[in-house]
Amino acid sequence: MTTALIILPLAAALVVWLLPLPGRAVGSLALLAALAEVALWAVAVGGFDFERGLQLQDRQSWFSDLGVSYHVGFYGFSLFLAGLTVVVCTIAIAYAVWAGGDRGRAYHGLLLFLMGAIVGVFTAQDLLVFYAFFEAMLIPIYVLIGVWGGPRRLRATATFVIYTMAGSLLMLASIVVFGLSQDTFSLVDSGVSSNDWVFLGFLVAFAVKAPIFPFHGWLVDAYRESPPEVAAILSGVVSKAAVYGLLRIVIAKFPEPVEQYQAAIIAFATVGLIYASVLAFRAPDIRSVTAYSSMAQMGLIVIGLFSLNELGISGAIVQSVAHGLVSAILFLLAGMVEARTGTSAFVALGGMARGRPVLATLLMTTGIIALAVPGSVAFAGEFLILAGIYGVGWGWAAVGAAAIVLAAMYMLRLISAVLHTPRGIDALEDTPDVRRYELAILVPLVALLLVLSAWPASISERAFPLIADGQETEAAP
Amino acid sequence: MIPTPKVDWLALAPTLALLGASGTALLGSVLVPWWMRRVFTAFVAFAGFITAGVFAAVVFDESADGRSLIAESFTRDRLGALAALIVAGAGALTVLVSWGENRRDHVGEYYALLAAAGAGMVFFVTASNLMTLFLGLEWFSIALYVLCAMDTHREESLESGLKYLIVGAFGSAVLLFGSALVYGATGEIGFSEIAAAGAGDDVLLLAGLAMLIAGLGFKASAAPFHMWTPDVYQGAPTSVTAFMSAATKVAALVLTLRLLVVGFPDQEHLWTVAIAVIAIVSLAVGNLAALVQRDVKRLLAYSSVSHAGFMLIAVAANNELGGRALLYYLIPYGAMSIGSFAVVAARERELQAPVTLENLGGLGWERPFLGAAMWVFMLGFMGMPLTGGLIGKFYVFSAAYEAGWWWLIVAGVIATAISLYYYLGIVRALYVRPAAALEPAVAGGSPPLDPLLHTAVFLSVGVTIGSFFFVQPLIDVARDAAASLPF
Amino acid sequence: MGDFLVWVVWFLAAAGCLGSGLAVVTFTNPFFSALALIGNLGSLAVLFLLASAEFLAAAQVLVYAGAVMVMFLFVIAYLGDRSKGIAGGPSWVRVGAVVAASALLVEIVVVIGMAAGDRLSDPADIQRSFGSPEEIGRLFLTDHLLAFEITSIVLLVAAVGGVVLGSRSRAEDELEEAEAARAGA
Amino acid sequence: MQGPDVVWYLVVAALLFSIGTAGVLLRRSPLIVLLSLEIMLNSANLALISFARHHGNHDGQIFALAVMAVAASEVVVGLGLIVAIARRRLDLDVDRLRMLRG
Amino acid sequence: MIAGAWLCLLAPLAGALTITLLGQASSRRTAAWISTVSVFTAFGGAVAAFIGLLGQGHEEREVVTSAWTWLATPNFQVDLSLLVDPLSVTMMLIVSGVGGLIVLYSIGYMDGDPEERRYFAYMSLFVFSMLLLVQAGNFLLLLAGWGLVGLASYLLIGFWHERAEAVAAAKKAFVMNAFGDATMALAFFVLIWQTGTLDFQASFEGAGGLSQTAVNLVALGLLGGAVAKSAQIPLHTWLPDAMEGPTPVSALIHAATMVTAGVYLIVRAHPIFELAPSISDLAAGLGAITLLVAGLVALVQTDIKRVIAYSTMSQIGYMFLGAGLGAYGNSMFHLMTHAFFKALLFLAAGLVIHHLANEQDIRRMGGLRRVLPRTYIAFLVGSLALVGIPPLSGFFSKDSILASALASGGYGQILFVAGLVGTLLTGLYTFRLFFIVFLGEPSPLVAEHSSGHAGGHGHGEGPWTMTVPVAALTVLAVIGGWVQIAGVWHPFGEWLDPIAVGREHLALVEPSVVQDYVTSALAVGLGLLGMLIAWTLYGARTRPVPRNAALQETLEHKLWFDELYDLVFYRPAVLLTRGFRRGVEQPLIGGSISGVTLGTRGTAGAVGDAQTGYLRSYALVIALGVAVLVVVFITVQ
Repeated sequence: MTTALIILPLAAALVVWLLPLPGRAVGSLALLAALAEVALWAVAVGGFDFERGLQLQDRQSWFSDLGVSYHVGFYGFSLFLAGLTVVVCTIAIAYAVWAGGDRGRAYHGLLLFLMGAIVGVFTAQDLLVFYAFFEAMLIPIYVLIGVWGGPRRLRATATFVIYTMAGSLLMLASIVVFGLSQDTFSLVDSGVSSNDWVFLGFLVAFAVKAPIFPFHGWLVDAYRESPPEVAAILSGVVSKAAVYGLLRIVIAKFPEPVEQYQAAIIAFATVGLIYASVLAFRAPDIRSVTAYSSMAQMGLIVIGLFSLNELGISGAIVQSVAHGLVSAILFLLAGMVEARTGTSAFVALGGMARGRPVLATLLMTTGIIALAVPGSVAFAGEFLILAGIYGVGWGWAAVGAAAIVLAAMYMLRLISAVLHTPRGIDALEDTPDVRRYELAILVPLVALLLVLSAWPASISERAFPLIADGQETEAAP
Repeated sequence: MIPTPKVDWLALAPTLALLGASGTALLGSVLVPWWMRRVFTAFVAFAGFITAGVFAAVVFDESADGRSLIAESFTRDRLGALAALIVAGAGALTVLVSWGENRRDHVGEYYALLAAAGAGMVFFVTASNLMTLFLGLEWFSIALYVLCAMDTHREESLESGLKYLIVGAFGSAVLLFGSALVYGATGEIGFSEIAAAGAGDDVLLLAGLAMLIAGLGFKASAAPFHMWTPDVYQGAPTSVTAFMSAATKVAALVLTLRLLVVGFPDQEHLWTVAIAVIAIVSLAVGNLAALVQRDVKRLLAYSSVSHAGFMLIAVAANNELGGRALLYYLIPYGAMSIGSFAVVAARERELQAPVTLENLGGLGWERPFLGAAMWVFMLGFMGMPLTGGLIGKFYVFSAAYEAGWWWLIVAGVIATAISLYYYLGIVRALYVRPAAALEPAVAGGSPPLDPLLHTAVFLSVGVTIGSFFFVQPLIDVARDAAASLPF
Repeated sequence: MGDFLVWVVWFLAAAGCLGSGLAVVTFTNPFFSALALIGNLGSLAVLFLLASAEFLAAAQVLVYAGAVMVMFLFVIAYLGDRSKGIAGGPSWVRVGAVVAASALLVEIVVVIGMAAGDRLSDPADIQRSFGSPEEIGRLFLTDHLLAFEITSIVLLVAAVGGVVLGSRSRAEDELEEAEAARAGA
Repeated sequence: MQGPDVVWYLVVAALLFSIGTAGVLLRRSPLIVLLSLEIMLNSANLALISFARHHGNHDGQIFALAVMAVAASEVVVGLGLIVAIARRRLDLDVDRLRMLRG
Repeated sequence: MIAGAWLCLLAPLAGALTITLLGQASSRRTAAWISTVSVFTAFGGAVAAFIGLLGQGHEEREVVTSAWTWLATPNFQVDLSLLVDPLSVTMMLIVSGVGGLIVLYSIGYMDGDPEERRYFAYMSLFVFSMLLLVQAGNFLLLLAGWGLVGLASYLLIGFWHERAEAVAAAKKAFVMNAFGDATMALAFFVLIWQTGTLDFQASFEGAGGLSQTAVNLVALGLLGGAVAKSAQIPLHTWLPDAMEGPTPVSALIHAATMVTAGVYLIVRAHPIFELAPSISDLAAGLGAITLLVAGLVALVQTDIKRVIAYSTMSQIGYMFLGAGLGAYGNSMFHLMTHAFFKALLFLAAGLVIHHLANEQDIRRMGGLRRVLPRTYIAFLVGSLALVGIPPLSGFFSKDSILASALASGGYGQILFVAGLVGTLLTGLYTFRLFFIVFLGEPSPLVAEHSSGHAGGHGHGEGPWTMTVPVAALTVLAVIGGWVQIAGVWHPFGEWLDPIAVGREHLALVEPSVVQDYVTSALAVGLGLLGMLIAWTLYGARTRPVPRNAALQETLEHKLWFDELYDLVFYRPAVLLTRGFRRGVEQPLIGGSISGVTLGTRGTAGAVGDAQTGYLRSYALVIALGVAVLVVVFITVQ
């Protein structure tokens, strides 16, 4: 089952690459495959017992002398992350069909490949498998940005890939050391370690991926130069690989170092949260704001994870899904705005609400969920996170709560700058509203956000039990 | 009547097959009419490599217990057989790549020398005394000197040949003097006899060992003995470069491992550190210099220096896992090397000009297959998943960890991070740069499709990717091979 | 007495050997260098002889001084006078060359010196037949059969290489024709 | 017949080796570089032979004989190359051969 | 009863969603009616709940109904549950009733606006959110409603989004409220970790066992939210600016319902506030300060809506005062009557503004009495009720709060004095406004709008959709106070009894009848005095308005709060941003990348240069390498 979830998009990618289909058919085929993946995921959810730990496992020895095996399976929380992946990637493919760039076969194939790789990351139960998928994500991203990206894409891709690879190579070193010292690379079979260096290797990799201050140097350029749908996947889904890694590896396998470094990690995440929020407040365009807000949100999620109690961790999972959807929508909307006006810079935009009610409604809805208006799923996530971190120290919670105010400030600024205030030079009178197909792309995501807002418990109460027996984190009160 | 020693013909079969092929090709270059000379000699060489490979496989299968033969002239064991197999594979692919070169002069001699070089390497990896080591080394080296300089109408080719020859001969001389010192210290030339002589920390032996390491490091293009590599790789005919980059490295590294492990177990504390340092220097120099290259062959040459560094980490580990790592690493590495040079060769023939990052532009879109293949090779060099490069690095790091060399892991990590830049630079050139600025191929359009070269590339891709998925069988083989050495 | 004579001969040979070696390196004209090398090889043959390597001494004279050097001289004559001084290239190469050469010398001498009192002090007893053609020949057909065969292969490969490199190729012809045409135009 | 012991031979070999090294490193004419390489190989031969005498086994002598053949082979290829270069009317100067660098 | 509660909650949401989803498919009028009907349906639901609750005994008037689990982790759970009790039903009635009237009024008021649909969708959304707030069965859901009303408020303040001021005001309102949300959230965290639940009853019970510090923290956090939402000092500056929104919005959100949510919160969470007397006193004190300051500032405002807005702040100050002192029933009473007369005032002002084509500056008004006679009466009733002249509603409710203050010991008596001074100010600023706008000769502007357009196109006093709600509210403003007459009958207090006074163990403020009468006399007297002064200065104009430049400026700048916040928060934030960007992001984060790149490239260049192309140098490097290796080997051994 799990293997099928991974293989389906990869196989579809191969088919798309190899079959010489015309452009339209390629898009439809890719979309069809993606939808099938969503359906498959739904089937997986149907067969999942949220009361138990690892399920839907597939295990096959890969090479035995070092104890490496192909081992995939789902925990409750990873099922949600995978769901986020398939949904966002499907929507991204739909967007790509709409945007209709050149070299569709390559493009759609890469998107499908990326989808499969990300699902792989969220299911990996063996360190080397995890690493393989973790790195495999980079391959399509590099080309997607490098070939179809914006004018400064070369620098953006180089920075992005080298940054993240540097992090993940350290992780490879850590994996080697951890796996050899444990005599197995299986995440299920291995015990815990208290080696600080190994721990830090993993931590840095995920800190880059998330990113956490100060490892975010790649962030803005990558998000700004990507095609919108790639930016959506990148910020919405790929960054969640860090969540999975932190939860499944760092927290589960390094209880001692985690405890030791907990304050420091939370401090960095908090600094990042405030830092990114403040920068987002003055960022010059939609994408930069969304980029920095992503960073802020990831900081928050990391705070939640390292609260090390069930409140914070559940919150982090909820927030991961919420942020994934929100930032995906925001980037796609940015793309649509760019497609209409040629820019996402605030100085050239404004007044888009007048006469464009659909665009306005969508952006407004997403924006206010992004700023975690109470009652929204993002709020539910943030609330749990901050409630969790409160248990660690009230000061962290207070700073986090302050970040909520900052989030309100930068998101409202974004909304107003695009929709409100006098019309910008590039927002022409006859710039069209969101059309039917675009609506079909965005509405599922927005609807999902609203549904989750009505029922965030659907995720939060199913994110546990987290890790296999004996490795659960401490319980809340 | 002198009692001639009993010869184990099976052990020599791979070498003899290639020698036979070489001889046949040589005869063919004289006797066969010119119009079918190319077909004949190429086929003979190809068949020779394949036969050698088959024999090597048989030897591998039948040599669970290694033993040295003819007064420790050479060894029949799985290590040598596996290395021979890899060399034979590389050679066969090289023949496929060479076909489309449309060499008009000395085509028969070309294939004969190629087979001869292959034979030399296949023998070299089994060598087990200093004399056969030196002879085997010279055997394939001399053939390679000639191959490098064979395009006598190109100055680069001549320059590369002369540089290779002189620097190579210098390196051999050093190696030879080192051999003499080791012989002087122990009175023996067989590897295991040297170890058995128990010379301990005799300075003669140590000085000799240092010179031997330098000489072999030269062949493996390890820094600081690597400086010929970029020049020679760049100037030599591309198919020869492909062969050198894959096969020579296999031969040199495997023999380095054999020599050090079998011959100098007592000096382990010295040579492991030395090899480790050389590995690090290679990683640093290779990767850094590659960053600023524009010529793709030269870039790949530096990359091969850095990979020599990686594989030397496995040697430095001096444990069974290291042997496994080295032997595993060589398989995808050989495929990636040959494959990437094959792609360069294809582009070169298309453009009739040296391939630079600039005129690689747009290859990925114009020739989707070659572009995708090159992409795979670059991913492999980077150690990205879906290629054996990842597993190779993984094993190398594992070996280093088991040896306690955590700083070698760190060095490897940093080096890989740097290497990303130029490997991705190639990918970027393939796909990102517009082909607009491109000079079109010579009048008459692109040359006809070269099915053999494409086959070679396809096989290389297959090995590169396959070695990722089917690690277990390969690692079993590598383990069996490494088990031949007395770790 | 016999010993003294051996010492004298040895010293003469060694001096000749080193002197001619220096001459090879310092002469500007390759022709004279080659001649000096013949002297060098000859005096080496004497040293070989003194070290109980009769067959090798003979081979040295025959193969080297005879065959190889003739080829050398032939080529030099073919190429004409192409004297090149020692100088040239970046100065650090020259400085480095001297440093490296003397460093190696010092090191090897030191190594020998350190070993001298130890392993190298006690030469083995040898029979009279040591180094005789019979002994060498027997070894070449038994223990070192493979080396012998390989030697021949190496020579064969080199011969082929020499032929390939030494002969003109069609590509070269075309290149020259093109150059000539360009010069003519 | 007692002559100088092995150490003396070795010192000569060492001197020859460094002379050869210096020649390779200093001379620009490929011909003289080749000659210098011959000196280096011969110095190794001298060492081998003297060690063979010292240890009383023939391996060194056989080795030296093989080296002679190899040296001859190198010369053949080297001379062939030099001829090829000369045929192209290129300057016979190793310092001029630096199209490939960087 | 339960069905009524759910109907009440969901009808407006359904209305909002319907309007949104129909989009262009519905006409603008249809949208307006959908919204109106949905809110009145909600009112119907509220009435049903009310009747249902009446049918129960006092002790059983607390019904919790859950739909599903909203947020949960294995050991913590929050349900989507509604609490139906007298307090929430009271609020439901007020919200949906007054809301319905105001939405109905909007039909006329917003007629012709191109984005009417959006307006009505927002209005329905607001009513839904407000109902969620008051019906919520636990703190988290209350916070959800709390945030959503803030959102709706943001959307409606910024409804005319082409106006930069409106957008800025909307953002300001939202951000200040977000601050309040944050402090409330912090209070909830304490509750979660100390009591393990956010359900009202359970957490109140759990709060009993907490340390004083913890309880104080919780109360303080809640108070932060209340202060922000109810525009009490120091988080009050958003409310006057919020008058940028359409007038019905001001009536509904910024007078009748949302801004009083703070009072509701204190009353709802009164067990916690009772456990934290110092925080309760703080609330009362803030209320007193606010009522004075707002009254003073209102004296100099020239925007008709801003005057009323300050008066709202001031009146909510009374409610805070009462709630802080423990007079919960009286505060709720005032909350209700205030909803009536303040909505009335706003809507009447809306009629004026509507008539004058969106002119809001009272200096350009005057003599509207003759032009808008019915509006005049409505406004007069509202003003009198505001000042607290018997027998209008404000009289009963405000005096009950003041009487409670008088009965609350020394601290209460100080606040009592403040409240009395406030009464004087109320009379003064209310009738200043009234006299300027309605009495005297018609100003040029008024004359222009009255002559040219009389009976023209729906100006005048407006269509029936506008006048009917005003009339209804006029009646309510008159009779709304009669449900509770000190010393005579107390049906309102008894209705709220189980919530407000039913806990024996808590000491509650219960003024004596004498105190009630003394208070009434004083308050009415002072109110009349204020009106008299206003008459002197603005009505009869027998005396010039006294001027004090410094005071005037201070008041006009609203005591410099905006400037202070600008200086303390906004500017440092901007500086911080710039500092981060120029001091960290560019030099360190970006710089480290370029630095590493340049450094690597430089080294790489050097390595490349070492590859000179000189063959001899290659051999040299080998020779040196060998030399080094040999030395190392023989020295290290």
